[in-house]
Amino acid sequence: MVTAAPILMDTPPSASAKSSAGKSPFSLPTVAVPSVSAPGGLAAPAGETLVDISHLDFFYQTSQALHDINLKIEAKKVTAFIGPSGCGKSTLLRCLNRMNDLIDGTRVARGTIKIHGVDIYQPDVDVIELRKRVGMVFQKSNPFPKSIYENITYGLRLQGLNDKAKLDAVVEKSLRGAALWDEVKDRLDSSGLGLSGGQQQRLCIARAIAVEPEVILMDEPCSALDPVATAKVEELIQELRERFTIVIVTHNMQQAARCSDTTAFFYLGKLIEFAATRDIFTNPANAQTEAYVSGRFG
Amino acid sequence: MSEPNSTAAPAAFAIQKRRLRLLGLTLDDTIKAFFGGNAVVAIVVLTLITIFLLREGLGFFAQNSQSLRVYRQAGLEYVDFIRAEVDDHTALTRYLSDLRLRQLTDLTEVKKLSLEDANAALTKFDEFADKFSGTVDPLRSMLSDLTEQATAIKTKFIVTGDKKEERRQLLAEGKTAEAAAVQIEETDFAAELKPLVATLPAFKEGNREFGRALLATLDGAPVMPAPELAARMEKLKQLTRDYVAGLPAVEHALETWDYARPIPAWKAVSSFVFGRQWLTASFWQDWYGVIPLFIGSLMVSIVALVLAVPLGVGAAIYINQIASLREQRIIKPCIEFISAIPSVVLGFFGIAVLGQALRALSQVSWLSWMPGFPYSERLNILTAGCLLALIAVPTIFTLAEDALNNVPRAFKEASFALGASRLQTIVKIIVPASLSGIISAVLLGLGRVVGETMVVLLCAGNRIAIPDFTAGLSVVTQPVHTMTGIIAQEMGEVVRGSIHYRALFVVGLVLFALSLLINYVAQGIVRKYRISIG
Amino acid sequence: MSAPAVHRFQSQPNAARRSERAAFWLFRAATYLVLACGLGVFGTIFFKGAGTVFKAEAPFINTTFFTDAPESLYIFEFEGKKYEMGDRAFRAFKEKHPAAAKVKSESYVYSAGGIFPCIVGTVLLVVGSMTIALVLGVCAAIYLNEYARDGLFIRFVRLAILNLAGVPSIVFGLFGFGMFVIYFGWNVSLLAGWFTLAFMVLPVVITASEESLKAVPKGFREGSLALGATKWQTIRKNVVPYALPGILTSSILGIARVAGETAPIMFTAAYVVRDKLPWEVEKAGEFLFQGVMALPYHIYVVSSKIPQNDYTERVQYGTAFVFLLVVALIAASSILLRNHLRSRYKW
Amino acid sequence: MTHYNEEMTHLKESLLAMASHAESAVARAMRALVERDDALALQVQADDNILDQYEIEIDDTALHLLAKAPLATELRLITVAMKISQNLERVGDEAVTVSRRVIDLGAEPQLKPYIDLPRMATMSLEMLRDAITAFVNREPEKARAVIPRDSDVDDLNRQLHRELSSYMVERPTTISRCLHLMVISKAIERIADHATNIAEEVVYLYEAKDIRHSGHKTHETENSGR
Repeated sequence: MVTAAPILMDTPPSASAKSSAGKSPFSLPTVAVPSVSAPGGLAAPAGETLVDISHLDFFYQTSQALHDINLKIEAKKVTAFIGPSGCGKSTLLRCLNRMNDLIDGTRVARGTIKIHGVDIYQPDVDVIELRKRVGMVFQKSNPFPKSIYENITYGLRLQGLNDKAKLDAVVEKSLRGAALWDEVKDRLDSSGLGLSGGQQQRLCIARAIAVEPEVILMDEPCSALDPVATAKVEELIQELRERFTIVIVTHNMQQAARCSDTTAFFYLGKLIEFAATRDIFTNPANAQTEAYVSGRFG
Repeated sequence: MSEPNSTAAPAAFAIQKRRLRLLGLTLDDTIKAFFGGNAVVAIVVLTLITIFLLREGLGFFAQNSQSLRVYRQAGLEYVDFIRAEVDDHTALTRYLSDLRLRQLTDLTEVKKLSLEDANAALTKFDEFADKFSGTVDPLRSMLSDLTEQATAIKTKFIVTGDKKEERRQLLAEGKTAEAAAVQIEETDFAAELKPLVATLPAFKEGNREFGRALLATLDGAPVMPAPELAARMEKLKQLTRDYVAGLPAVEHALETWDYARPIPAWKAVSSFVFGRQWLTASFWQDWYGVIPLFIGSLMVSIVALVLAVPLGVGAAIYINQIASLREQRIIKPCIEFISAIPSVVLGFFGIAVLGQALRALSQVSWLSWMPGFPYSERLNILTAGCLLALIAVPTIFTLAEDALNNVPRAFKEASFALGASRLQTIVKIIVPASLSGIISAVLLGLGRVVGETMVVLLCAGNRIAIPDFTAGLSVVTQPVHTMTGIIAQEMGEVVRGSIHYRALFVVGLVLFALSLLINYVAQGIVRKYRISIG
Repeated sequence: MSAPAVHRFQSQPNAARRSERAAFWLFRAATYLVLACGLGVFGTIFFKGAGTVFKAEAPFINTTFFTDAPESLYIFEFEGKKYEMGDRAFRAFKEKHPAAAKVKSESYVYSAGGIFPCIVGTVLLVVGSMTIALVLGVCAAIYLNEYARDGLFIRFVRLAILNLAGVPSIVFGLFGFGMFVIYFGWNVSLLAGWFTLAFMVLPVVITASEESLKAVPKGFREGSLALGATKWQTIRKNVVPYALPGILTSSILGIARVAGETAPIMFTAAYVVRDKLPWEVEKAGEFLFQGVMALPYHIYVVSSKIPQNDYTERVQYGTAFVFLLVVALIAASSILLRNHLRSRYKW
Repeated sequence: MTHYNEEMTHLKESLLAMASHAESAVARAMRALVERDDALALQVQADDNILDQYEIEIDDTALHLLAKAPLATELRLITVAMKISQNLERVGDEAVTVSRRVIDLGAEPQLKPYIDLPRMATMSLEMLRDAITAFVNREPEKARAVIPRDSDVDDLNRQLHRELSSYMVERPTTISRCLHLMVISKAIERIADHATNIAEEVVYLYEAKDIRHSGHKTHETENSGR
């Protein structure tokens, strides 16, 4: 891991620092300059509130999927969303980087989601910039049918980074970050589709962290993996929490218990309980929560 | 991997980056609008087709109305009453000449007379026939005179129109002096028609005389040797009597005829839609009636579908339900391959091979029981229909197979579980369940066949006439012309802007509307079918 | 019963079974009849056309048929020998043998030479119209599949595409004639033919492209968007490249259709004869505004306008053979490519 | 049916095809004139060989048939067919003449709006078509009706000549164009003549035999006035 250190130091390029250093969070660059975004994840100190959801109502067409959600997600912590199927946990997750925009007929009817105090549903918010800061890993691993190398560099190339040396460095750093480097370092040019399921998922994580987001959303990242691969991914999450704020949706309560710091329990679109993981699993305040975590329903 | 990054400045969370805007659109919006614009092309093309067909075609109705008006005002209509009467007589004469031919055959083949002797034996018949056909001669000469008069009036009118056009063109070119020099003489139809109408008493007189003479000739009809021929002679006599009885009606029509009666506006449309004649470049009167072409298209399509539906659907059922996997793998692409044969190649095949082969087949003696066999027109409805069937089969096959494929497996399994055989399952469960899909497949096949041009142009025989339906089923061995064929054939030869040119565009409009209709019905059936299954 | 059944479910011949078998044979007969008809057409044209296209001695292919323009064929007897030669050869012959100038000859139009200008024209027509159709069609499909949200407008677009697919080709011809040839004043030209044919295959290309785009998994789009790609970047880098093989394969079917259609180019692009080849234009600008000869139209001309006999048959079957071969190759390659790609592109 | 009958049908089919082709040639030549379309005119010229070829073809078939010694009526039919094909071939030549002049005219501005010429062409074409139909459908009456119409075309031709002559006198610069138009007019008039020839052949063919096989009685009644 020592080799990675200087690279990490290098990655924040000066461009973003120049444009926004020392200014208020609302300072706006007037022209779109393709640039590697600021490594915002390193900005907020651990434990500070990063994402602030308040009074959120969310609709699919006419049916309400989320009811008055209030939630504060702390920086550099792992937050787990648990709850039975269809309880709205994935929906809330997808709200955080506005992936729901892609689905027809969805809308936020009330409430706000603020990241660093910026309401991400304001009309002047650039969704693309938001998604660069809030990365996502999906339930089903979805590596692109390109080489491993290209998978990792995809996000950076989009931002106009073409410096081969830098890209190489990022690839190594990300793969190491995703604990995949040793397994694939000899075949970076082979297709990402040739990896095993667990490797693919870790490749997706590597791809996500390559663009240095601040928050990583994980939508049941282990549901399609076998226990060994799951264990590796969980291990990875533990490592990543030092650098990123992680929000993870899971069906697996043990998983939530194992790797999260705080846990939110949802039921029928409502946030039932939100507390430190230890409390949720050992001393839930709510009867429904207790019933769920002790396996009596869901 | 814990690397405290204290050196980095506390970065701003700047997600409100402003992107380059052009006319208030971001790059992404512009791209989206560009793609959207391409999607609109489909609508635009459909609209443009409608607009341009209408633009070129609509003028037809005004021109047709004008043409019909001249037809009446110049007295052509009047003369045509008499012409119809004479033509009917000609038909009788032709019946008589047919009778002579039959008798001649009878004499030479049954009675084994030599040709000279046979002709000699027919002297009496010929005298009768001469007399019979001669009765109409006075009438015919009168008709000929009237024809000339009417044509003269029409020509005069047209010349006036031409002169006006000439003046207009000259004025447009700025040649005012020359334009003024063009002399225009307006046609006074009432005055021009006077001598024409004045012949009415003479005609009545001649007409009665003609009727009497015709009836009188019947008494001199020769006795026919064979009972079958005698029956025909009797029929001729009866037909003649009926004909003579109908003569006063013609006189009445002539009496009540009025050149000034206006032509209603709908006539311009109805004479196209219901017109039974497509007659162009005529010295007398042009008729643009779509019926013969429509019937031609229809007949060819019917024959094609009658052949293609059993084959296409049968093949679909075979491939989908009965055939082994290997057969499926080989046959399916092969049938799809047939649809890749360009229609012009099929048309050529029809001219070069199939027309000949079918005719030869029709002349095989043990097939003579088939309707219309033997026949002599190489290119006819049947030839074109067979080839169109080959075009329609792949379409019907592919779509019908899809429909069969969409039947849920559970239906089939349930049927088998109840002890039904494969045939029973196919007939009672699978085909009914996919019936609407099959019907829409057939309809789309029909659309393909109706719109097909090259095969019918090359192989349908191109005779512009309503086929003779009294011939029964053998009507399929007659040549026809079709809507698509006429456009392809005549478009290259007509002068732009002429009524004939516009008429072709109206035929195109009819085809266009027809294809939309077929599509609409087929889609409707498909929609209904989706609901019933899902 | 002479032979007792071995067990209760022993299958026994009965009426139902026989009728079932008969019915299956009927279906089988229908299928094979269709195949036989198709094969008959192919076979006849291949067999007879091969005589024109191939020859017995090396190089086994009648190269002049592919490289020459159509000519009249002259048949004459000279000094007791019978000659058959094309127009140019006949003129040269007459110059060489002055005595031959007066010889009585029979001429058969289009029956000598080759079909080079027709092949060139067809290639030009296909390339141009498919380029236009692909650009328009793929873009439209991208919009429909990637951007469009269900609504009245989209339903209109889809309805228009469906209806466009059913419009007879001759109506496209009329439309092209009315709009491009007359209204735009392009006259009978390549450009008019391109647009007419392009609009005709547009529904095929759009439908095919949409199918291919649909086959690209949703995960690719989400994954890309979650990495901060814009919609356009996602489509350009992560959707279209994977859909492209499918789009191209299906479009080949469109090419076969474009190459095979006669009716739309009859009044918009095709000439019966044209002495000059398309590139022999005085100004580059005229290139687009010239009519061309085309294989399908040539077949129409030689099969309907000239009588059938031993001499004209050669060019008739030869042209049909070459044309059919071209179209069949295009179609076959699309089917093969489709099967190949289907097995290769699985995700 | 015998082989002989087949050849007979073939003969008729060829004649019909040839006639439709001749018609098309004239129609296209006229369109080329009215629309000043040189390309179309060139096409007409290029297609002319086709008619020559049909003539050869028909002659061949006819000679074959003659050799088979059919009945007297059919002998006549065959010879008539040969004559018709000759006439049709000439019609094609006239179409070529027209199209040549069209190309020459295309180089100069239009002299006058063409009105009489297309009408003449229409009349001639109609005569041609009627004559052929009469032949195929065995309708001597129809054929006979064609013959008097020739004089209408002649009249138009004469009128046009007068008009053009006065043009030429008035303005000598138009002489070359007027001459072209005169040639075209003459060519169309010749087409009508060919149509008349064909009609006369048809009348001869069917009037001389059929019901009135005696052949001595011809119907002068309806055209006697002209």
